[in-house]
Amino acid sequence: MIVDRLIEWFPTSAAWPGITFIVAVILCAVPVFLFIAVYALVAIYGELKISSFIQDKVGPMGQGVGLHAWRWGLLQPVADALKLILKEDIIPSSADKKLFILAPFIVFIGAFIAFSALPFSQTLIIADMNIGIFYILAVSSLGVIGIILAGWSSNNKWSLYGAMRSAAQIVSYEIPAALSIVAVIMLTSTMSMQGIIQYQSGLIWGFLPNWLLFNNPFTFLAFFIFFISGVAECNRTPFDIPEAESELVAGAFTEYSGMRYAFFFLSEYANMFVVSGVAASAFMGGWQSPIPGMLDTPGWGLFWFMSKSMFLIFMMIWFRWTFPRLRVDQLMDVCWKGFIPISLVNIFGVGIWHLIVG
Amino acid sequence: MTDNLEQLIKEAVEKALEGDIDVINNIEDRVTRSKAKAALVKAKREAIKEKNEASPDENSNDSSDSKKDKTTNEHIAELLIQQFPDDINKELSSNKHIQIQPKNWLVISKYLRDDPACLFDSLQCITGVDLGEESDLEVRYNLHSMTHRHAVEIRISCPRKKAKVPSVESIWRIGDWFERETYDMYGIEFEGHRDLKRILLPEDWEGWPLRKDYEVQETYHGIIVPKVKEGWE
Amino acid sequence: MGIVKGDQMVLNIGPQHPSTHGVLRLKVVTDGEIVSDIEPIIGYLHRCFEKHCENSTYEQVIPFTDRCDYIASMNNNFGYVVAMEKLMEIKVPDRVEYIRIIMAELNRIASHLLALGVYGLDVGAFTPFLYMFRDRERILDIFELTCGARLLYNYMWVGGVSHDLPVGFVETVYGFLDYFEPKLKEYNEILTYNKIFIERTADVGVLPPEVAISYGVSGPNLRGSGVKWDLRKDEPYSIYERFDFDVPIGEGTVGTTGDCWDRFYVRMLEMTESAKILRQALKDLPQDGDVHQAIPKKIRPPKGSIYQRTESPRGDLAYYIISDGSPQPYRLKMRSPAFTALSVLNEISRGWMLSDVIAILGSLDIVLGEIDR
Amino acid sequence: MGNYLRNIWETITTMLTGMRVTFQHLWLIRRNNVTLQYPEERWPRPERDIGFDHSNYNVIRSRLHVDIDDCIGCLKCERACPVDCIKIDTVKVPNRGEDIHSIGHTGITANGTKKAMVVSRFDIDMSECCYCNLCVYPCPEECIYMTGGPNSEKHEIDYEFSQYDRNDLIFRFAKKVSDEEIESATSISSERES
Repeated sequence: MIVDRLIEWFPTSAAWPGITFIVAVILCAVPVFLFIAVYALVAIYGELKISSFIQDKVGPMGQGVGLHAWRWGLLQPVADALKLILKEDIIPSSADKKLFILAPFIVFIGAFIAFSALPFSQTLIIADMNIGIFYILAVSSLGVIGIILAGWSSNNKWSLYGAMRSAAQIVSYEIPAALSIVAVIMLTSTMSMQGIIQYQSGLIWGFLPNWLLFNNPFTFLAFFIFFISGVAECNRTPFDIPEAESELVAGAFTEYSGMRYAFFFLSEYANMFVVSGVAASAFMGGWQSPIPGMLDTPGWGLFWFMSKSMFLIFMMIWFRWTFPRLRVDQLMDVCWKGFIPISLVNIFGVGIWHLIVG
Repeated sequence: MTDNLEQLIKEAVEKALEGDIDVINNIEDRVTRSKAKAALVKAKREAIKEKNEASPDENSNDSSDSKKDKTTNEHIAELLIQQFPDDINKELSSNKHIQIQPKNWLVISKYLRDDPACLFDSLQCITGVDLGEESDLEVRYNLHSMTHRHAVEIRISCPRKKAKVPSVESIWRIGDWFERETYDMYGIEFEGHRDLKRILLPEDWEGWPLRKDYEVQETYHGIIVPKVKEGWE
Repeated sequence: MGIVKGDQMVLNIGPQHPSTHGVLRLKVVTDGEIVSDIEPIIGYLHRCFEKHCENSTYEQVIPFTDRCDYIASMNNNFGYVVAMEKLMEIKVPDRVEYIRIIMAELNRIASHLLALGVYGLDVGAFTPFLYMFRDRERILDIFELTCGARLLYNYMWVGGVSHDLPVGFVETVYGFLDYFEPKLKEYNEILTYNKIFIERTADVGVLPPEVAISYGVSGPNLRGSGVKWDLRKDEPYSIYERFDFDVPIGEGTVGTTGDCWDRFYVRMLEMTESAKILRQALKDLPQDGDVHQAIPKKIRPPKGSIYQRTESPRGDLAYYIISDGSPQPYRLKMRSPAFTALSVLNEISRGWMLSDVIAILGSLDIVLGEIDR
Repeated sequence: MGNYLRNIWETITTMLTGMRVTFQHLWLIRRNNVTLQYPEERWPRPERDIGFDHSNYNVIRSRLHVDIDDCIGCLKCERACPVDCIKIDTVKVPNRGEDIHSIGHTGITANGTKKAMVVSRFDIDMSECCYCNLCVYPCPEECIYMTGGPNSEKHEIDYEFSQYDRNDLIFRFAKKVSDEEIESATSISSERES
């Protein structure tokens, strides 16, 4: 939406035909980057506080003299970001320099360009493509290449282990995620994100909002499969084997420090938001307000979308501080023997249910 | 040498307890005589304490325990003497331990583990001892049986220069690490051990630390080995 | 999972590693994820404890025994002191015996709490570690109340204890026990019966009983394999025969007997047993009796040797003391239970994956201070 | 197939119980918060009955302190220390129990024993000390104790004595008097006598 409107405002001048298009893209990319940066700070603060509350601690608090961490530790994430930026950026001597430098950017790009299809509200969407959800799934698998590059180029056995594990994990968890999205598309018969959300308006059985979560028991199952394989894609517990603290120290990111590590950190949180955003809009009605009549202006739409995504991110943080970690082969069993068969049956089930209930 | 000294004192004290005191008086060496006297006083005090302490269970448990121990050690010693008459030297073994020649210790230990009467299936501890400046080294094995729940201590002494004792690693798996530690500290060669090398100290450390005549080496890979804490007078 | 021969890679789970419970280096020969051989290399924390003891008097040895197994230092003192009193035939007043039992059992709970918490950390669950440390702090406060120190106490001396109990000690310990018992149910809910935890630990690193006995393994690791052997019951020292408590052994409720889950669960049950002993000891703790009365002014034990075993939270902790009548020990050997537990690591973790090796190492609950002495 | 479904069901139920426990902690954070905001809230001194009886005093193993006026230089604490971190030098006093004002030496200790030695140097290296409290026990004058020891009214608990330089951790308790002065003080009085 924004890209088309921007192109209308800047007519393509004859001299440089593509210049307006590039200007328009830059004008969209910068706000998305700012949004990711601000959202990451909020998410890091949320993680610090929620994990501390779960563990009977109070987390970062900020009394005392000086910039400390202000009140309730609000400045703690800013302090972390500054620390990472100012820290010395070491490149191991035996590392493969070019790949080592390239890896964090590929991982970040994987998460960053997926934002362009996320429906923030009725009007606020960067590019409302008619293959929106397909595009997001395709692009988010780009991150794996970055992690493998990072693991291989830092020339250290531990990162190699981490890279191989994450390659196996993310690639195999793409399949159940895609299959559960297939179940959604079968119902909404459109792949554009706005179309999927429009399908979910209105009420079902009188009081329940017509989210895909409720209107079909099989899509209810598809939501959980999609969400949990999304957690696996962001390498979060209980699937955080690539950077398992107690075994591989920090997995593929062991050799990184300073700004590069900040990029990995940022892309992990960006990935989390992409997964929650897609899950919220595909299954929980995106910017639809739960009460169909009221509060569905674009402004409120943004509020609903953000609150649903933030709730799912809260769930991810909650998972992280409760569950132990799966072993690599158990992780593969869960995916290949658990999620994929169920999501296949699911697709079949959605069709039958739709046929009968209509 | 110190062992039979201790033997001498023990007999003297027992005789003195029965009444004829001059056995202690005619020990020539002044030091041993004073030690014998001290042991006598202790034994007397012990006897008095036993008498006036009415509570039977403490004491009987203690004495029966040592009685039981005595019988276990004695009992096992007799068993072993029937099987291997020339290897056990009876006179040195006391109620607390059995003294064995190192020659075919491997066969004896296999017997100790497999014989239904002993069934010592767990080797509790191997302790290396340096008996004195010039006297020989000694290896003490504490064995324990999980089924019979009884324990025995076996001592093997070997000359200081070429200290060789057959390794029991093939019989009790833990012998592997215990023997490596005893080798590390005392330099006792255990023949037949899989890979006898130091376990606690770095491989190329010279000297055997727990021997009484051990001098710390000056430097290790160029790093000065600090002997006494200087530097902050 | 048989042993797969491919091109092997030697991986150093090096002296600096988040889950080696101290300074231990594991030379692991792996093929991909599957481990075919492990050689533990120890000695990084060797402080020549035995040579040190030969140059210090019998009283001065006690602070060193603290520092061997720094997580259960009360039980280390207890082992040394029981051996010395048997060597010198000192009869200790009842009040001191009860104080020692209370301190040893409190220290056993604290040591097990650390072992289980860190084991949760090795398997990936971060929160139970912090819950268990929060409860362990309460025990450390009790120790600070009595002997002023929180980790290395030097509390039990030969013939008595260094400080008498403070006023209001019994109520504090009762308060702790009432606070602690419901917490065990919480640990079980969050970790023991968690399906992922069971998946990670059941049938992993199975230690058959005869291998355990041949490797001299003892304590919760041996009981996890189903062998009912507890020194407090089978060879009672001090006044353990006055308390009735049972000895939990692994029955393979989840996987086969002797796997990591059994060793974990045996420690969990042992904490309830220690709480039971504590309640009985607190009930009939004699009020009168001076704790310094039986402490000899000058410790000069008679010539002779003693091998005395006690039950430390990690297994059979034994002291072999040879004295030649002088105030300094002629030879003092400490048989450390974690030393034998580590030696069995190679046998039981062949063919398992890399993350299992970390889980098995955690379930053996080793402390490097005690292994390297 | 049954086993497969039971596995799934078990996973779900145990996951939910685990999450219930963590949510309870999240919800009741105000009640069971254990954090101590260190610089503002100090470690509470364990409430303990400071009896007058020597063995029942308040025991906090923090920093060693020596009342040098009561010290008679018997070197018992130096011998009792397992890590030899106490160094004492003494000089013989010509006549016992006499004050020598030039070097601030008091002849009689608090317990009334006459001093035969001037303690010219009494250093404890707190970076070496292993806080085992073995030196406090044999002292006849009870002049060496850990702050928080028997005379704890004089000292607040002091567990923040870290320094930037390791040599500052060597606490010198002897009077700040140079050796020559001590020599001259102890020798003059002996000449006067002879």
